[in-house]
Amino acid sequence: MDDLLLISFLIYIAGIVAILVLPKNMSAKIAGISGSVGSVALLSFALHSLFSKTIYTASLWMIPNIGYLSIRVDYLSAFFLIATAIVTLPASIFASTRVSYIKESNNSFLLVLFLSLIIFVILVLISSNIFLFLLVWEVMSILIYLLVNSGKSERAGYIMLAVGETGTLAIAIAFLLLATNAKTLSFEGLEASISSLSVGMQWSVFILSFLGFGIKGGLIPFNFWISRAYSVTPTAFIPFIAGATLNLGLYGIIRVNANFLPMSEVGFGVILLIVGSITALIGILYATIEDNFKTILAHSSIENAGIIITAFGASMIFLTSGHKVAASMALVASLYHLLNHSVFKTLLFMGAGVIEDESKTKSLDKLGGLLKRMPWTGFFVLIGVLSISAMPPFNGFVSEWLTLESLLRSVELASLGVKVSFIIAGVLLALTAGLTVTCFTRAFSMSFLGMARSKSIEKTKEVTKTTLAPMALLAIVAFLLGVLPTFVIPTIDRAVYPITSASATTALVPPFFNNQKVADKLPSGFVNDFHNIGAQVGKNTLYGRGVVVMHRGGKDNPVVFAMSTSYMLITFLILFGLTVGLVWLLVARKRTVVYKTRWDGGIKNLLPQMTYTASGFAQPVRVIFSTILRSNISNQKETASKHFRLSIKQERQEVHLIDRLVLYPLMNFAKKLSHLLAKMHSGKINTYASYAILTLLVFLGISFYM
Amino acid sequence: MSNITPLITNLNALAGGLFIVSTFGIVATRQIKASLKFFILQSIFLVISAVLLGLKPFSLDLMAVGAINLITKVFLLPWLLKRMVKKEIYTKREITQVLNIPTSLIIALILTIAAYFFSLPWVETQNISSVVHINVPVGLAGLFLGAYTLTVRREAVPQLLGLLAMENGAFFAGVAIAPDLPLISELALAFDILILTFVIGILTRSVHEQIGTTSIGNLSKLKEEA
Amino acid sequence: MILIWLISLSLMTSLLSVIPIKSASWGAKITLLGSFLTLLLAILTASNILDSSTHTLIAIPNWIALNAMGSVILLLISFIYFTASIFSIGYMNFKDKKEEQKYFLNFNLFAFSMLILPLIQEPNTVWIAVELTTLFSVLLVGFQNTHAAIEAAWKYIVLTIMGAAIALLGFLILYWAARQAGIEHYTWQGLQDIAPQMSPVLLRASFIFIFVGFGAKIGLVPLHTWLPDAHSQAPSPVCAMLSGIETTAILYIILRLLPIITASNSIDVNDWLMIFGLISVGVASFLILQVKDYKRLFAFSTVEQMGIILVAFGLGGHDANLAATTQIIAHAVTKSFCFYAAGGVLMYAGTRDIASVKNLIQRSPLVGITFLFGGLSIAGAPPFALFLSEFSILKAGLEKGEYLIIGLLVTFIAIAFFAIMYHVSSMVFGDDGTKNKSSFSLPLSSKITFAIASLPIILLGIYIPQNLQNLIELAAKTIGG
Amino acid sequence: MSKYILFNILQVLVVMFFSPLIMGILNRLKEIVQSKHGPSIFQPYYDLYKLFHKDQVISQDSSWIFRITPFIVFIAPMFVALLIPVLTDYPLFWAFMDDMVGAGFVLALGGFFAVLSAVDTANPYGPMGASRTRMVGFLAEPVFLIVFFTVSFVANSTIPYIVQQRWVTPVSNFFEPSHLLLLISFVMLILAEKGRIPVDNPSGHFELAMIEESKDLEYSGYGAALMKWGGWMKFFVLIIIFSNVLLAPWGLATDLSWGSILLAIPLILIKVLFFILFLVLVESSLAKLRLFRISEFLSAAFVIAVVAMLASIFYQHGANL
Amino acid sequence: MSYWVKKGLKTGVVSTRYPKQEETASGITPGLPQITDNINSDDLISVCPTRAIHKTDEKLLLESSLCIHCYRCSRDTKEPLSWSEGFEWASFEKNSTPFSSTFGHSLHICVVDSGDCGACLNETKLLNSPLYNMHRLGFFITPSPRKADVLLVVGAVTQQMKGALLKAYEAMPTPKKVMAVGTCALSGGVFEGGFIAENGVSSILPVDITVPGCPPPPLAILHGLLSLAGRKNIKRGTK
Repeated sequence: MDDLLLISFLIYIAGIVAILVLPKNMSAKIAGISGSVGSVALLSFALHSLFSKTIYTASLWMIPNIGYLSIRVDYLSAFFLIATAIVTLPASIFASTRVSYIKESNNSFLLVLFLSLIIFVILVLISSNIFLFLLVWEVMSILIYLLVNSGKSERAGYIMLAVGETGTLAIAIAFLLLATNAKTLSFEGLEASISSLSVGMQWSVFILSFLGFGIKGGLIPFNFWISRAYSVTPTAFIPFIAGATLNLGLYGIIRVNANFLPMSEVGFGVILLIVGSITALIGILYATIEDNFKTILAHSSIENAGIIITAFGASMIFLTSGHKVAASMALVASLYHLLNHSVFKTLLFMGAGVIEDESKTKSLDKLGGLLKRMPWTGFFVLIGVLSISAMPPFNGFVSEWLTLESLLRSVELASLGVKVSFIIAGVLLALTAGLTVTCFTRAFSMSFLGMARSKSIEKTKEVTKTTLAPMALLAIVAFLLGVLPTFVIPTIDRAVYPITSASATTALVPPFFNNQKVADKLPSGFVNDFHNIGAQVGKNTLYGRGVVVMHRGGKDNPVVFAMSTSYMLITFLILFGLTVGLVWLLVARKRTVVYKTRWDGGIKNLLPQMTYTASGFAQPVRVIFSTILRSNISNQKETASKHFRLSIKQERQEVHLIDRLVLYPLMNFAKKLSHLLAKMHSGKINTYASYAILTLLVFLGISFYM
Repeated sequence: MSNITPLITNLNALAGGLFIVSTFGIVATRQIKASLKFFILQSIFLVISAVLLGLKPFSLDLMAVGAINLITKVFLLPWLLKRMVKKEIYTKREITQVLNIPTSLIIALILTIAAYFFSLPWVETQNISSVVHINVPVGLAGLFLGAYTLTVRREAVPQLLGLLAMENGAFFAGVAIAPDLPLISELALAFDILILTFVIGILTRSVHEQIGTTSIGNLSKLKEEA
Repeated sequence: MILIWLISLSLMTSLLSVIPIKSASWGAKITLLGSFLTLLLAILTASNILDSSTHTLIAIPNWIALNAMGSVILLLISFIYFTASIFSIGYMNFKDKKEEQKYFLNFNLFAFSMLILPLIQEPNTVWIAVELTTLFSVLLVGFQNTHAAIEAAWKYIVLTIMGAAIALLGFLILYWAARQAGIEHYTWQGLQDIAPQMSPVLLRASFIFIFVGFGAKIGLVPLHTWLPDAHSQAPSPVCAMLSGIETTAILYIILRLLPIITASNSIDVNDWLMIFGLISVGVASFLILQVKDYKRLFAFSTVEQMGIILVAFGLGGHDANLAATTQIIAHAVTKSFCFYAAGGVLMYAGTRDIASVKNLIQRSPLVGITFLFGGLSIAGAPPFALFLSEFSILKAGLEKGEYLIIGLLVTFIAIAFFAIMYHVSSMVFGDDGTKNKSSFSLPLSSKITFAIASLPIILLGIYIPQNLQNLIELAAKTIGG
Repeated sequence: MSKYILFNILQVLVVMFFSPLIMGILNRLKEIVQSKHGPSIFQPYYDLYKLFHKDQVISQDSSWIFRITPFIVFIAPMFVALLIPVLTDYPLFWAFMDDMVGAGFVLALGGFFAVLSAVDTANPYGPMGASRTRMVGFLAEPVFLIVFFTVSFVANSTIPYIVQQRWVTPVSNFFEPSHLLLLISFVMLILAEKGRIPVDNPSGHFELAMIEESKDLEYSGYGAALMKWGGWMKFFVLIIIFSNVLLAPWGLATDLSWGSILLAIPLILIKVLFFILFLVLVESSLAKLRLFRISEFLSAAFVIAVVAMLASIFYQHGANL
Repeated sequence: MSYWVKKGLKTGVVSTRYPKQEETASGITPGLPQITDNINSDDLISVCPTRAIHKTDEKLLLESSLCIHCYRCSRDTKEPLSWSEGFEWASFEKNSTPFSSTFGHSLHICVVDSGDCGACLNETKLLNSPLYNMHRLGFFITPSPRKADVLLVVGAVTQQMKGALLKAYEAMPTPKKVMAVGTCALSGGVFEGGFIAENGVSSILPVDITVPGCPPPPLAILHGLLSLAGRKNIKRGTK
């Protein structure tokens, strides 16, 4: 089974070679096939290594002074490989069908880049040598940069690349600090020598790695590249880039904190928690007011990264304070959300990209009524939207619920200060969750529902089946991840256990509810009190190892929280069926339904512009968060007849908070400094000569007094 | 080294003084031709110093240095310049300098004093040879003033003379501190200086042809920021 | 003996290239042949050095010899000499035969003057060779005979010769110090042997003069002012030589001086190197941000890279020296490639203005890709050679515990990356509103140059052959540590 | 076991069938305070009955989402009624399907579809109401979470059946400051969530000022009936959570007998009636807030909830020491 | 407990019990002119500005759908007409039936002001004042025609409002009824025959029940609604 990794690599490489060799009109198909088949191999490899509990290692060649470039697939890597493979499979099919929509480009070259990107994403996850890691990390960034720029917008790509480089350097320093301590560049070596890290070193490594990986992972304060880059990337590639590469930043943060730092400082967790939740809020805030579906999704990626990091931070805090089970739970929540985010974000980006391509408009204000024209796309996007808004029983709900519950577990902590940080994070996340619903109801309804707000929509048609298939696949996965948490959690738990050395499965999916007869291990009161609840009955009525996610507390408090999406789904379906059936039987069949024009208050001619726009929908958010958003109304223009105002035109400008606080000041500083230094080059040779003589004098002066 | 007579020492000191004075002349004259003449004077004092130091104990090396310098700098170089950039030397007059003459002279003076102070710790490493006490500060001053010439003069030829003055300064120190430099290096050095003059001559001509001025200091097409 | 061959070969090439033979592009052919043979000889030399027990080759005792570091430099010079002469063929457009002769004569002489630099053992003669590099290259800088080119050439010659004059005093003082200590053979090796006995005051003074004087030639801030002018005005192959190896070759002189200074304990030379290296890196990286000419961009990047190398040597210790040596190699091969790429862009666009070159990737994909490749590799992105060497430098620095220096260095490297990619990105991907692919195609020779020159950049980024590694190790040892 | 299931279904039925009555009483009482005779307390039943007998007119622009939304809005509170202690103080069959946090998400699902359907009609007023509902929604969300935090800190659980015991065992717990403050903020939340005065005027007829009502402006026939009924059930469920989980579980059936369960129904209704009375006083005394003052109202609720939580933390912290 | 709550509770319920008890308080209706047989007709016909009093087949008739309550017939004539005090004026149009009993206790009304002077609208508004309080009967005003059973039209249906009125009617689900309230809505009133408005609602919509009066008092409208809901038996229309 270990060969499967190699096989998947070979499939990807074969794809690249085939694209280069075979005629150009076949390249799309080849890319789709090799991308998806390779991913299947990868998925089976990763699942196998997770379930058979084998750690796959290999060494490549040696570089002097660096050591052997080695790769290793441990459980964490395997989990991330699963997440990557799940995204890669549909995304490569999608890319192959949509690549022809990129105008004026060498498509087969782009597909080669795409397949290489897949390879490098995998390499990032499996490399276990600092140098190799940084190398593939940055190559991956460059490949993304090239793919982003194939959308004809170099500034966004540039900013991404530049910030990414900052991140890479920060990571490099962090890793090198670790390596200096460990005297080796291999990950195993770093892991082995964590005990000798001084506190100062731990903090430097933490801050630097958090900064560096946070840039890729979309955390504040350096996430300004995401919205820029994602919104311009061609539809063909953005699902993969958004779904698979954002994870890598989070992978880095988890890897460093979980494996390379001794987890003795509670401050790391608190920082992760607070930064994560603030990131989430800022991300969703801007997503809510954005006008372009892709940009909305980009901001929402930031938000989800924030949620993931919040949960991870909670896990770190629990771990440092000795609550291992709670830590496992939070980490499961974090990784679960990461997996979910990959799935639904990929799905949504596919949908958003398809909308943009087919309707040829980027503005939500001009979309509308697409559901009738693209029913299936609309349906899949709706599933994505439901998932991302954490609506039960879809996957986003499970992980968001787990995250919130693990934040609520802060009751176990002793320190007041840490508790307060949990509360802050929880409140921010709750606000985020509320805004997410606002954001995505807006995004979905303004694009798919209501009436078409521009002419180009009228001609929009449903996309082909091959484009729909990946979306359908992801929608199904999103649904399954939602209703089968009892299968997913133990799987993730395999990756979590080595980190926290406590199983979340026994806590979250208690054996009491399994077919295994372990009821006698539990306090008898528990069994007696609760033997009539549905959860227990479910072990006989529903197939599976148990269906209820619940956390078991102490003896006096048997159940702390519980949730079962599969039960919810069944109950929901029963209720739905009953209601629909009854309504049909008793009422609906006797009544007629007439389709008439909308009720518009009797206006003579309701123009699309007069209906409520996406901008209007977001206006309350703008007003309430005006302190943060600072919309500037500028260029107000009025045209007036003699007596009446005929029209008012305003332009609204919103400079992103991060741009305002971080990016622009930095840019201005660099600009000013560079212009100041440029004055040095006056062009006059006399001046230049005077520099030389002054330098000489200064040097001599220094040496004179040395 | 040990038995340098006081006469030679004094003469050498005199040559040093005159060397500096002529360097001041290179820095501060308006006439390009006069500047060239001061350079020739400076070279002559360098030759005198070399010869003086080479007299006792007799050093063929230093004599050769004197001879080479005499030939190259006093005769060949002006000839070469005349051939290459005749027009500029004899017709042009440098109207403006970067700094006016009194100011530049004051700064030059300061540089000279600085040179003296900077060289103090070096000459103290060799307490016997008193010529070093003259030649090193004077040479350093020559170097400084040559460099300073480059910063204040805008015309092409005076800039070349500045460069050459710097080398002269280095040599002036060199005759005292490195009297037994291998002859081949000396020859090569001289050859080097001639090529330098030649190349700069070509460039000056190109400047004149292409740009129409020899006022190099006013050229600033290549710079950052419009 | 092989060293004598080497010298005479390049001298012969120069002379042969002026022979007025009617044959088309005679000079180019002979130069190509000569440079190729030089490269072979250089490789042979390197392998000889590896094989020899003392790891030095001596042709004429006390005059001409070569150590491992010199061999590394020699390899670089001959490699870039070779690639530059291929690139010259398609790139240069000569008006007449005379101009061609002039070009190749100067070109070969320039190469010659650099080739002898690592070979000469007598420091004063080295100074002359350095002066010769300027004198032979200045006409190449002004070769295009435009206002800007001549101005650049003037600044180049005046400022570097000024530096050389300052360095001359330094060499004389060095000699003085050596004499005081009673040196036997005035060679690098001799100096090194006698270093502990030399007067610290004089050594310090001589170091300062040489450092400042040659600093002008290397392009240390604030003596670098001529560098962007000269490197932007010279023809691209010459730029490759100037930026790629001339700076490196001069740096080699300072590197030869280092063990002497260190041994005498007269000055904390490491601090000097680090501080002034850092100033160079910092100023240059900010300056790149505002350039408007893409050749100036690479020129400033040379200043930055030289700064990095100095910092690396300043860190001291075996690892740092090793990393710095690798950085020298990586920089030379990368920078020369960058200038070839810039030459490609210039051939295509006919302008050096960044703002008027856009959308290369579509207008002329090959030019665009090579330029992007050059930009990324010089900016230090993996998997290219500079990444590996910069990584090693950081590693060495952190192991030394120089957190502040490394922190600043990393910041500046990042800024340089932003700056370089800012311009490169806009040129390669920037939208110019047009869609059509232009009919421009690069000459074959340029394509070959790109292929050859890019090879070491990629290779050295992910893999270093054992032989080369041994050579680098030996080279690093010559500096000490 | 069958009793567990039946009782659980009974809870749903109680919520289903008594929620209109509660609304009828509330409306009647409000009008009485205004010196009016007021509609019959069974008026909601009349309305539903009538609506089920009407045909539907649906906007041509709308899609299937518009048509399924009433069912989801209708089901969501029924679903929650399965989870919470409406009649019993012991967990019933579906009790552990979800906890309070999850229940919040389930209710949000209904709101989610309501918002979508409001836009789906292409009606100019629907999206406006939807947007404002969402505003209230996301502002209420943090308050909810603070409430959950407090509950979790105090009861170490978010399962409603477990939480309800905490406040009365021992009875002194009832008078904890955190408890009372929590109740206040939860009432404010109910007002906001269900669009009561001062957040929204449920009996206003001016489209531009509507929040809650404008979302289902387009519904007719049984669609409208389900929407309305679902809304009333949500209101009832929230009141039940307030009175049975957060206030006190008094009057709930404690054993598994039909007698006690049937007795619990009137007791619960009386409890709810008290709440209704209180609500009438509140609603009659206050004026509707301007739209963007709602955030201030909710931030007041937030502050109260935070104080409640801090009180609970310090209380517990003190107890641990 | 605020002032309003106290005041409301102190005042007690003031609503009328109209359909159950006869409402006879003074001032609740202006009444309608009463045609008696022994009256000098010519004077009356000439003084009536809207031809509400007119002669058909030599018989003096009062067309209540035209009367604008100008009181000229009781003020400017030598023999003033006496006015009746009643308000139960509503009458069904031909072929119109009240709602089935399903709607008896729940009737939602969509009010459309199709261009009235404000009087009828004001009276309609008063329907839910504490005195009349139509909610007690299960009658509610709804802003959305989708939920309305009754389209209550006031005003003469100006050209500008015609489309809106039709749209509102279209938007209502069946079963639905139209109720025209006030003289203008019934016949166009003073605008009859003008270019600005239609001649009443019936010219564009099938009116089911009419309530004459200019304006009709709230109780008259309430009576009309009760009739529509089938809770009050009234006469058939004559047209």
